[in-house]
Order: sequence, then structure tokens, then C-alpha cells
Amino acid sequence: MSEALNAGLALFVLALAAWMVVARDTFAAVVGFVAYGLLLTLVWVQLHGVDVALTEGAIGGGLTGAMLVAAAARLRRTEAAARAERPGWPTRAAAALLAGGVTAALAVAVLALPVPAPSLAPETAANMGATGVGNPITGVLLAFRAVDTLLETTVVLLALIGVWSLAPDRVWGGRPGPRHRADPNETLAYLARVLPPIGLVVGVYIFWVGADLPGGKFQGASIIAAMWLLAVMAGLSDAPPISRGWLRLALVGGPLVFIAIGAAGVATAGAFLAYPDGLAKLLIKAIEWALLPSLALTLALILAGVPERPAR
Amino acid sequence: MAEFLLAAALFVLAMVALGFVRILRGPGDADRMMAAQLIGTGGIGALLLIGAAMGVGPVVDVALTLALLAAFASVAFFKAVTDGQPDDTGAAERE
Amino acid sequence: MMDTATLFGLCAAALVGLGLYAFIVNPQPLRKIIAFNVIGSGVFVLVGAVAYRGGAAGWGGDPVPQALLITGLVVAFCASALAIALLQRLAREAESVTLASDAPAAPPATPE
Amino acid sequence: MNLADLFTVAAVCAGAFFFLAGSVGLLRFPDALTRLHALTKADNLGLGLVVLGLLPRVDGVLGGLKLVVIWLLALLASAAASQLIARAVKRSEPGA
Repeated sequence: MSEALNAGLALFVLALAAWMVVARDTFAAVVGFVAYGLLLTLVWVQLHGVDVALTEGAIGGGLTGAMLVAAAARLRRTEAAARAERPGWPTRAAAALLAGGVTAALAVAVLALPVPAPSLAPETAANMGATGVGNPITGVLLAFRAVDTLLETTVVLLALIGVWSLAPDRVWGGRPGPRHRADPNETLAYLARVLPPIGLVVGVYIFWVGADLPGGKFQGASIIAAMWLLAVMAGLSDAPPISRGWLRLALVGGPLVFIAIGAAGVATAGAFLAYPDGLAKLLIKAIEWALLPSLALTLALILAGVPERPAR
Repeated sequence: MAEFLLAAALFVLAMVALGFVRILRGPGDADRMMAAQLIGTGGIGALLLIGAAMGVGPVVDVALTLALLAAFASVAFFKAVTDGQPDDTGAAERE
Repeated sequence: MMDTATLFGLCAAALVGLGLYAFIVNPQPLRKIIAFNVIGSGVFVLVGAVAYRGGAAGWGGDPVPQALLITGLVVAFCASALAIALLQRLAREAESVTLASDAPAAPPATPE
Repeated sequence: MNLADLFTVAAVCAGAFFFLAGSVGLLRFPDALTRLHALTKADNLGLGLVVLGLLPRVDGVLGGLKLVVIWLLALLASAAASQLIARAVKRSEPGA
């Protein structure tokens, strides 16, 4: 039965991907992508990647879906002009050939994967004791390959700086996104009053449980960011002007703590991002607690968009 | 029992695939958003069944996250369609 | 029947192909961003299938590639957000989102 | 197949039936608002019955509570989303 479920899931995911290719209207393709994100969450659970399923659900299902739907609706007026530039059949034939070739090459590679599957799981298991955390993925993210996570938090920050740098000069330092005003006793305002407190509790729970069970700061931060965004969309709160000092300090606070602890590792444990033995769990906790607010704020501001309104 | 739960998950997934047909055919954007909403709830149902069949507890946390963010796409759709002005029908009812 | 890893590995290969075709053929830039996300998720499912095969020591999958996948998902989201912000600024400035190089020169952006 | 398993099978089957009803309603009904009606009624009830069916299999009261919270959140999300979609439908129909 599990094979039947996997086959059904794979077929459904491919059908959605094919729909996104052939759909005439961008909005229809975007709705297909929202469903595609949800189905991928199920694929990750079938691939025994519950942490990845959690991340896909929070980021792929929630944040990316909302972002694309909003963008598709806003770009509707440019739709007809853009669609007119559909390439002729020679280009389409060449593209199909290229895509078929890439798929065939990948399929051959998949079918020729080495039979004793190479795995780093035994080595990870052997060294998990030193990290003090139970969840192997948190161990990998914050101890064995901590430099990846450090680079990632800086990439997220750079993405935010990239989005901000698109602001027209006259509103530089202003507030991101349009001012959402909503009828106070409307459905959206009600949802934005009820859901965020629950979402905050769930976000912190998923962040907290991440040490020993699937979860962690990225999933928790994206849930908290989504909740704040809901309040902004309902007009209950407004994005702060990007020129505020506290905001910029909060954004860089997490990565700075990460770098500080990493640098301290050079003196105490002989290498950048090495933790002195016995202190690993404490330092990992410190890094995670410092990163959570910065990540949540960065993800939320990336979604809030390009500054459009003067600060005042 | 696990086999039954997986069969039920497959059945729910098939129902959700029916909803996908509405995405294909749906004349209006609203129909497509409804189908996305159905796929969200169906996805949560299938996830819970798979988690129960596999006996993996944390899958319930994944379903919790999906349930929390289920309405997000529809909110974005509503904001984009009404591009932000407060709804006047509410006002009309209040007079 | 095929085992799970091969099934999803082949599914991933097909996703990458579909995404690549859509990326080349669809003229609308937002469709290209979506197609690029499909290619990305195809690659991620491929890595996920490899991680699934590496499951040992009591875990369902090899934690190292799964951790890299989580990093990849977050960065892919940020890249899509930046691409969409660029696209919206282009739409506001040029009133059209054509990527065709021979498009008529867009009217100079009149300060609003 | 002790009593709990029988209860699970019965409740999950009922839940699956309502998912079927919701999907068929989404496909067969003539216009957007009736589809919306069928959709929200059916799939919430379907999810509720699935959660009910899974309750005896869960370990501990906390796990059961979490399942019920998931259902309530899905109810809230579905209710709010259907209100918003319905309002969007009314706004887009000129003078409807």
C-alpha cells in the first residue's frame, strides 16, 4: 500500500508541475504552485525527512504561496502583453529536446546510484554525543556544518538588503509595502486577531522542540514571520520604517552573536565555530535563541516588500 | 490497521486530485482558490493518516504548521483582488 | 514495484525537466520564477531521495543532506522573494514586464 | 480488530466519504458560491471525522489535544478563507 501511495503522490506532483507549464493564465499556474508546495510536504514525509517537510510546509506552503498569489494578482494587467511574446514552435521544440535530455541524464544517474548507499549517518550518530542535542539535523546544522548555517543567515540578510535597495530614492528609509487599512470588524481583521497568538505559541514550540525532535529555528521563524505578516495585511499593525536603528540592530543581532561565538571558538576550542567540549549544547542554544528573532524579522521584512511609503 | 490508514490516505489524496480538476477547469480565480483551499485541508487529512500509519509523532507538528498557514494564500488573494480598500458591503449592512 | 528512493528520484528528474522547459518557453517573468522554483524543488527531491537511501543508525534518512535541504529551501525562498521584488519594480517603472531585448524603449520613468 | 480499531475504521471511512462529497460538490455545483458552500462544509467535516478516528490511536492526552487543535485551526482557516473568497467573488461580479 505504501508503494501505491508513493506512486499516487509522485503522479499528482508531476500533474501539478505539468499544469504549471501548460496553464494559459499566470494566476492559474500560481494556484497550481500553492497546491504543489502542499504535496511536496507529503513527499518529504514519505522520504522520511520530517524536518524538511516542516520547512517545506512553513515556507513552501505558506510564505511562498502568499507571495506568489499577491504578485500574480498585482501583475495581472501586464499579463496579456507578456503572453503575446510566446516563442514560436522551433524554440519550443529545442526547449523540449533540452529538457528531455536533462531528465534522461538525471534518470540514468538515479538508476545507477551505488548499491551500498553511501551515508554519513553512522559518523553523525557517533559524534552526536558531543553536541548534546538529540535531533541529528539540528546537530548537523549547528555543530558539524555550522558554517553553512552562518552563511545562510547572512544570505537571508543580503536578500533583505537586496529587496530594500529597490526602493525609489524619495522613499528611502520609508515603510515597506502599502498601508493596509481593513474594516475593523471584518473577517480578515478577526482572523488576524485570533490566529497570531496561536501561531506565536506554535512557532516557539516548534523552535523549542527542534533540539531533540523535528523542528528548529528556521521553521519557527517562518511561522512567526507569517503571523506578523497576517497582522500587517489585516491593517492591525504596520511595517516599521527601515531607517530605524533598533530594527537594523535586531536584524544583524543574530548573525553577530553567531560570528562572536564562532570567533570565540578559535581561542577556546582551536577552530572557528568549534565549541569547547561540554559547552556545545549551551552555545548551540545561545545561537538559536539569538537567531530566532533576527530570522523571523528578516523573513517578515522580505515578505513585507520594497519600501513604498515615507517614514513620518 | 496501518494498511487501512495508508489506503485511507490514498483515497483522500484521490479526492484532493478531483479538486485539482477544478483548478484546471475553474472559470474564475476564486474557483481556483477554493480548490487550493480544499487541497490544503485534504493535505492535512492525508498527512495525519500517513503519520498515524507510520507511527511517527512529529508528522502531527507538520500538520499543525499546515493548518496554521492554510488560510494564507486565500488572504493574499483577497487582499490582491480588493487591493486593500475596506469592503463597502460591510458598511452598507451597518447603516 | 520500484522502491521509494528510485520512484521519487525519477519523479525529481521529471520535475527538473518540466521546470526547465517551462523556464525557457513561458514568456511571463513570474512564470519563469515559478518554473525556476519547480527546478529547485526537483533538485531538492533528488537530494531527498539520495538522503532517504542513506538512512542508517536508527534514522529514516541521512541527516547531513537533509540539513543542507533545509538550508537550500530557505535560500530558495529568499531568492524568489528578491526576484519578485525586482519584477514588481520593473512593472512599476516600465508598465510592462517584457524581457524581450528588442522591446520599444520604455518611457523615461516620470517621477510620480 | 478490537473496539478501538473498529471505531477508527468507521470514523475514517466516514471522513473519507465527506472528502468525496466535498470534492464532488466542488466539481458538480453550477456557480462559485454554491461550490464554496459544498467545499467548506464537506472537507471540514471530513477532516473532523478523520481526527476523531485517529484519537484512540494517539499516545497520551497531549497528542489527542494537538489533533483537536489542528482540526480547530483548519476550521478557522477554512471559515475565514471561504468568507474572503466569497467577498472576492461578489466584488468581481459587476453589480451582482
